[in-house]
Amino acid sequence: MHASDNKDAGIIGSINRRGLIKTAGAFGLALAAGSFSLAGKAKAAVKGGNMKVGCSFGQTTDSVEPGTYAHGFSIMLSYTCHAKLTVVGSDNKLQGDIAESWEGSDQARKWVFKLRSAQFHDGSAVTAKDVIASINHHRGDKTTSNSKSVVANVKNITADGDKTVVFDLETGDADFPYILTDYQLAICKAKDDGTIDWQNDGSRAGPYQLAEFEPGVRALFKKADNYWNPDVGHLASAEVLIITDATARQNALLTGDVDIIDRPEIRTLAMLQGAPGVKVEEMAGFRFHGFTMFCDTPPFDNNDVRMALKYGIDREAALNVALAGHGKIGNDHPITPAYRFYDPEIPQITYDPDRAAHHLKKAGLTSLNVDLSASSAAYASAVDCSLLYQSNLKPIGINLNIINEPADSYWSNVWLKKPFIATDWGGRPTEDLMFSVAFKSGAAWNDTHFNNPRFESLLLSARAELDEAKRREMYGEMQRIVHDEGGLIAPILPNNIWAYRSRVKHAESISKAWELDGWQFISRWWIED
Amino acid sequence: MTDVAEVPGRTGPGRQRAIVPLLGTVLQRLGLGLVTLFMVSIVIYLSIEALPGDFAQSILGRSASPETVEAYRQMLGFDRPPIERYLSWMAGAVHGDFGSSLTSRPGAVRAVSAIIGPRLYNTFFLAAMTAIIAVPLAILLGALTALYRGSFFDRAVNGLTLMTISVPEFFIAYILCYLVISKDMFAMTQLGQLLPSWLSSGIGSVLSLMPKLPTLAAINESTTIGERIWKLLLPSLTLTLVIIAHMMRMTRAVLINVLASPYIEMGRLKGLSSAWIVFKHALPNAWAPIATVVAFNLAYLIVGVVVVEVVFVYPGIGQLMVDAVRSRDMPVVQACALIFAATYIVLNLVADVIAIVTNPRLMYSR
Amino acid sequence: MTPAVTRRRRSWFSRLLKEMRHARFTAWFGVLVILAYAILALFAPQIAPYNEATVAGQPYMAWGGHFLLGTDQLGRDVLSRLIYGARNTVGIAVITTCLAFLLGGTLGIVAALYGGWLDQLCSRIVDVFMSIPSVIFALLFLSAFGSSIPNLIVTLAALDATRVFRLARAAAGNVVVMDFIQIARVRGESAVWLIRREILPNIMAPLIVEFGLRFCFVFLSIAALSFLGVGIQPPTADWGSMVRENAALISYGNITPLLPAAAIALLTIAINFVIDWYLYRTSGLRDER
Amino acid sequence: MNASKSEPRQKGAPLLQIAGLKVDGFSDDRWHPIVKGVDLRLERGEILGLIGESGAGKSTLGLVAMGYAKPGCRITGGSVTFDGKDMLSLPEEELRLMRGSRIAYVAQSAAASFNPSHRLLDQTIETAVRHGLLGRRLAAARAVEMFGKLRLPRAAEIGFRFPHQVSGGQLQRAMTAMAMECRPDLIIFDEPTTALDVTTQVEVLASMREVVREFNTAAIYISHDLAVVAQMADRIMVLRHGIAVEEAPTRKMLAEPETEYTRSLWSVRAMSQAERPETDTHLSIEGLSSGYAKSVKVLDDVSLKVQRGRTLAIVGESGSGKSTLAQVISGMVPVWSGKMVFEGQVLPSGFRGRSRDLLRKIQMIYQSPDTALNPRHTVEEIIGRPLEFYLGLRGEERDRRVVELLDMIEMGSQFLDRLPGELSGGQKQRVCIARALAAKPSLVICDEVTSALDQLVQTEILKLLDTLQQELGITYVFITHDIATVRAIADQVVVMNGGKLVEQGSRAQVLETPQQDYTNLLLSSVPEMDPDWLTRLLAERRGGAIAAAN
Repeated sequence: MHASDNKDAGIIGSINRRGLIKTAGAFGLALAAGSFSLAGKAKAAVKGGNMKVGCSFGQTTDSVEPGTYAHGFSIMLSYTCHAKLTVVGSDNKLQGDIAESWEGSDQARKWVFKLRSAQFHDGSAVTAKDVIASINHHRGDKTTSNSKSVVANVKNITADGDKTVVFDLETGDADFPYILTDYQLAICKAKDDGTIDWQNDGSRAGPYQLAEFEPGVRALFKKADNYWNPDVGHLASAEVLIITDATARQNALLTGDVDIIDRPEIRTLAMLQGAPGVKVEEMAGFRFHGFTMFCDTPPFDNNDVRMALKYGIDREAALNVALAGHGKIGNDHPITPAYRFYDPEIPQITYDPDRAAHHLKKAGLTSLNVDLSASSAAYASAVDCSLLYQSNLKPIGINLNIINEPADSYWSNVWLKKPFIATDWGGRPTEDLMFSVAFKSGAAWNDTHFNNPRFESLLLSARAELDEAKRREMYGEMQRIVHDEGGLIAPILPNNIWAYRSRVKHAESISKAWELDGWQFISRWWIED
Repeated sequence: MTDVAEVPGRTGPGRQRAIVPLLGTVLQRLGLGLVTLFMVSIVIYLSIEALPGDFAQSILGRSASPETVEAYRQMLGFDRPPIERYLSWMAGAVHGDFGSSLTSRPGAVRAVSAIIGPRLYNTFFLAAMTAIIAVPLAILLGALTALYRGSFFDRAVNGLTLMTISVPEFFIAYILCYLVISKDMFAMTQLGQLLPSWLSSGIGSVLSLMPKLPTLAAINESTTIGERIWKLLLPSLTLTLVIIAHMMRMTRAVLINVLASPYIEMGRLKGLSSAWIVFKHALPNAWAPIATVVAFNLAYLIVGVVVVEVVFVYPGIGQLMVDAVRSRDMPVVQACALIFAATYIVLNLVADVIAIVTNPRLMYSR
Repeated sequence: MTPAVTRRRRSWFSRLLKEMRHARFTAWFGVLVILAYAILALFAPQIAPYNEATVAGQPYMAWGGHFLLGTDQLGRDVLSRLIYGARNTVGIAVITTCLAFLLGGTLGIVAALYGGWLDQLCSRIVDVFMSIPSVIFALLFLSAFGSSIPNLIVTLAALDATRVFRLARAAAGNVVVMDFIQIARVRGESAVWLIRREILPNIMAPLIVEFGLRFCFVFLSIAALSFLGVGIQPPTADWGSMVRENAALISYGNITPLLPAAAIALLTIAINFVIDWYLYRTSGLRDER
Repeated sequence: MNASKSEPRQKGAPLLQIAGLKVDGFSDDRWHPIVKGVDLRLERGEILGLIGESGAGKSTLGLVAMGYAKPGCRITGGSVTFDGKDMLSLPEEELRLMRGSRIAYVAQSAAASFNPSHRLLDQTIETAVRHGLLGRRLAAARAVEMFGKLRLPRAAEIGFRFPHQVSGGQLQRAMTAMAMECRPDLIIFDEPTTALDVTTQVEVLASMREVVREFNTAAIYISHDLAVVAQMADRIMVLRHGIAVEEAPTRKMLAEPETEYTRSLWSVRAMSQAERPETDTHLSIEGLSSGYAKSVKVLDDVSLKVQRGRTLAIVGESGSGKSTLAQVISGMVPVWSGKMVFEGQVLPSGFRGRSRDLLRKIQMIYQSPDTALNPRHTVEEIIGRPLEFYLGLRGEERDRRVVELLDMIEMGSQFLDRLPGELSGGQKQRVCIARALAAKPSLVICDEVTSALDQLVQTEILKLLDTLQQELGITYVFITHDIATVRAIADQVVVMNGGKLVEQGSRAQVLETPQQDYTNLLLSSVPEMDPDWLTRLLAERRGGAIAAAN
């Protein structure tokens, strides 16, 4: 309902993997006291019960066809009632779902997945044919799926018997098994003609059945009896209400009408934390807020101008203005600390008017006038941040002229079309995807018009590299290149925040992708009265 | 004044003849209504076309590739020219078929009527519940304030209603929710501490007597009618506060006007009591303007409550339309717009009919 | 010079003063409040301690000290934003309402005066616009053209104009049948004269009542549109958006959001008091016993 | 005629006694005295006529007799005793129960005083039923009986009609029936026949008088028309500015009025002006038909001639088409067929086809000065506008002319800044006249210009018009329903009925030797200053009817 709700907040979300990020750092700063001490021992999940969820996402246009899954609600829907080939566990490690095991070969160009004996909700077995049909739904010229780009690298899929699927890729991709955790790549039961009846709950294979669904209003999940993994799915049922209004959501939590909500109002978070029986948790994510410049358009074609602008923003202040401190400072490259190959060694860019002025001078300028397009459609506080930026830049001699663009057409008419805009990225499942989608020369969404030969060659070699240390090094260099020369200013990295009543419990470690245990809280969390 | 049935010759002249002008008016207005509906559909169609982006773009979001969007467009039939699409929609609409939502998939058609049906019922339910509370209350308060105009009661009611109409409706809703949330700890909140302690403890003790009303009006097909009414208490209370001022003030103004008529003074000179004069002599002559303002507010209850729906998470038609506008789901937008327009037209027509029926001058020719 | 020239018309101001001498308390109260708002609006930059957009302190600072009414979610001074809010909100409301009355009022009177196809055409168009829910219409328009302040004003004015049209047409309809209109017509007067000099002064009372209400409803419309995300964009301070921005606080009994709401309510009540007084004076309507 | 009339009343306490009554009215932010100490005494069965101009306080006095002060009025002194009860100190509830039951009221405008939403019968029996005096069925029967006595047509059914479905005269009778329903001791008649046409007035007066006398009900009959009061009242009291100037039995009052003021009340009837010599034709109308909305024909084949500098009076009752004729001449209503020739040239139908100069030459003065003056314009603006518009006068020249015109209508320059609401009825009508004269017209149409005014004011206005005509040589077309006015001002007379021209001729011809039955009826219905006029007229008519039947 808010203009600020950018549809893509969820879409471009990302899946985290293996517990490479130190648990201490990853876990929220603001966990309510006590939640941890219990969480440590809370191995024995209580079975049964009904959880009521207030979800900020959801529209009447939502459908149950995975190709259209876009926002938080549909991600939750996907992980709750669809099975995938692979899944990221609450320990942040990749594990098999429908796939029992997998193996890459041929410089990561060929991947073989062995399926376990899982069942669809209607009781029939999951076979290679179903997997192929499910993935093929997102491929080809005619596909209307949003995941087309995710599986564009797949050249061919073949079945080797009922229980083995072989993927041939165009180019080697060491991350391919992680890609298959994507919420759109749901495995559903294929009909004889290779099409899939998305509406029929019998054709889904996830831990829960979708018992009732009114798009944009509510969904009722009931435990599926035949899900292969008995350790997943503690609740007997979960009722999800779409509550788009933040205040209403928070009121519902306060009155106990719901047990858990996502995205509480940041501005009143402290008060929510103080409310009896309510816990608030937050965790660093993959998303970043910032500004993008076209690197090939004057005056931004001069790297010194870009650097002057990078040193010209007070990041702490921006974090306070935009997120009331609920986030981290960014370092002008897209790889946030939550990524596997994040390089913590890159020097942090800070607000340094002298240095900015120095760069400006180096560019042969004493003052500069630039237009910045912003809208609350980019992110809620984009205009506030821009105003802060404007006041930060003034002493440097840069005059920022803020153009408040119409929210509704921001992503269609401003993004990718104007040279200097406020932007918001949700990140991508892997470093490779993030860089390929937004920084590869010629990529459709290269919104900084970035083109660096060294970067291009690193991108290709890192993708096919199976040795982790080497990959880390390559991705580190790429982060450095974007940091030093790119057109991205990413001053703030927002946290994912949620709140719940204390009867809700979860394991000590939870997934770092998006909020609420990677939106898999329904199948992983439980209720203890 | 009412019952003279036992007196012979009750069927005075003009009864039959009266039906003719009434019917004529109704038919004429219905005809104009159809023209209005047609024009509304064109306006809505053009507006949606004028909006940036289309359904494919909006549903696939920012990250969709251009080819995917194009493929989606083709699936929706957006390659056909707009006029053709409008005409084919119109052809269906004329036959009562409002088509299917653009969210339909092959094999999973979501008929517009099936989407709207239950939500329309919800909307009408809330509107009816509010109207049942608000309309009689507003007319009663209007009559009483007109009767005791200038009194403390009059001033208090006027001031309070003025305040309710000068506060945004979502804010009224929030305040009501706040009262529910803080009912057991009002005195501890900042607001409670700001007031003098006797007042806040007084309010607190009143609040604690109040039942714990649900702040969510989430309902589904399995909700029983009693539960539904219980859950809708806060929303309808909010809406009552929103609409009552307008109706009450209008009733009061009209009645004051009517009370200045010679036949009201005649009533006093005939030795009739004040209450009798107001309810028996003044009100019957005030029905026409009151009906108009009531119709206006009832229409508002059906077409204008999207904000209240959002706050109380009530699946009404207003939210559906806003969502449909956002996602450019044309068939749903069109159907909602036509329902809204038809509601408006019908309610106004009813108000006009009431104006005719309650006015013997129009009902009975000389 | 004849006496007629030396003894010119009483100026409206001296009339007002004369009126106010006999006015009751509520009218005085209303006039004072409106004057205070007008002064705040006109001299906001001089009066407000901070700029509306300046982040001057920490978020949610308590009342007192440097920030009389504390700070908001960004650390902006609430008092300053309330004062600037007077300027923005009242300014927008004045322009919107005037525009609506200019358009709707003129068309309404013309429709009543001439009737016929012109009346039919205008009435049908107004019907169409009135039968589309105004929130939806505003949402459509502002989505298409962006919710800049000029667009907001045009949209709200157009929507209000339909209501004003109806009222003006109905009120003028009662006046155009009067003998003095006939007399002016038969005298051969132009349409402009008829509208401006003959009809308008006689329908001022209902128009002014409506003006007061519409004026206040502009705030509410902006608040509702803010709720749907197409209201006045930050950092411009306006009361409607301020209520919306801080509304979540009310759930904790924090009274910050009550301040802009109270500002709106106070102005609404003040305006209505003055209008009641005006009606009482002009119609001689004895509303009191 | 009635024997009881001259008989001395039975001794004892009077039915109603008012002593030293003082009433204040609120206007212009102040309380003004309206009634300044009036004494009044009424015996059972007696009828008192209360006469005076508007603002004399007669209606207020009538209402105070019911213990009722109009909104905006307060009783400041004196006493009102009805049947031994002090009406000013009785609790409101007791007063309420007396009103309608023991003291009833008949209002001037029955059309406005009947609730349009309820049937006549329901309203007639309302008080009796609400006060619990009669059962509904009995009350209805009694009402029907009273309807019959008041000679309402189809008495059994008329009660089921709504007020708008019956004529003004019938409504006035129904209101009398309503007042009689509880058989009250006293009825207050407040100008009950003023709004009626003369021919209707005769009928209503006759039936009212009959019932009141039959039930021996006391009454206060309020009117500004002495001739009408004379038919009803045993005794007459003349009120002026809230003071009783004269009180006497009816015959004595008519025969030898004591005060000049009383005499002046019928001065308009005495006015008569010498006929002016014939001149050439100024305006001629030939075979004129016209009407409204293309289907309602109001004027049917009317032909007449108006002579320059003379006055043509067009006489008729409401609905005769006389006002439509005025509107056709002034161009507000289009001609269907026939033609008008004005100053030798064909007058275009509809004002839009006329030149500004032509519009200037024909001016019209309206019946109701209240609606003819824009309430938001000052006198200066009203009179000045034609000067600017037609004559192009500006600045000083215009201002001077406005003052001249004000002088002409005998009003001073202190009125320049006044709004119409601040003027009296007569002053408003003078301003209307000044506005018409400002255009320097050659023909002025006067549409019932005096009918909304008091007798004295009427006389003044007519005199003013007459003076102006002599000074400026203007032609008048004078539309009226009042024969006295015709007598006062006309040179030629045209009688209209039902859209047709009934009779036409010089004043003497038409008024003294009427040729047509209708003219005769009209003339005979004008009340005369003779207490026996009504009795005589009724007898004559009954005789005539019998003769006709034979």
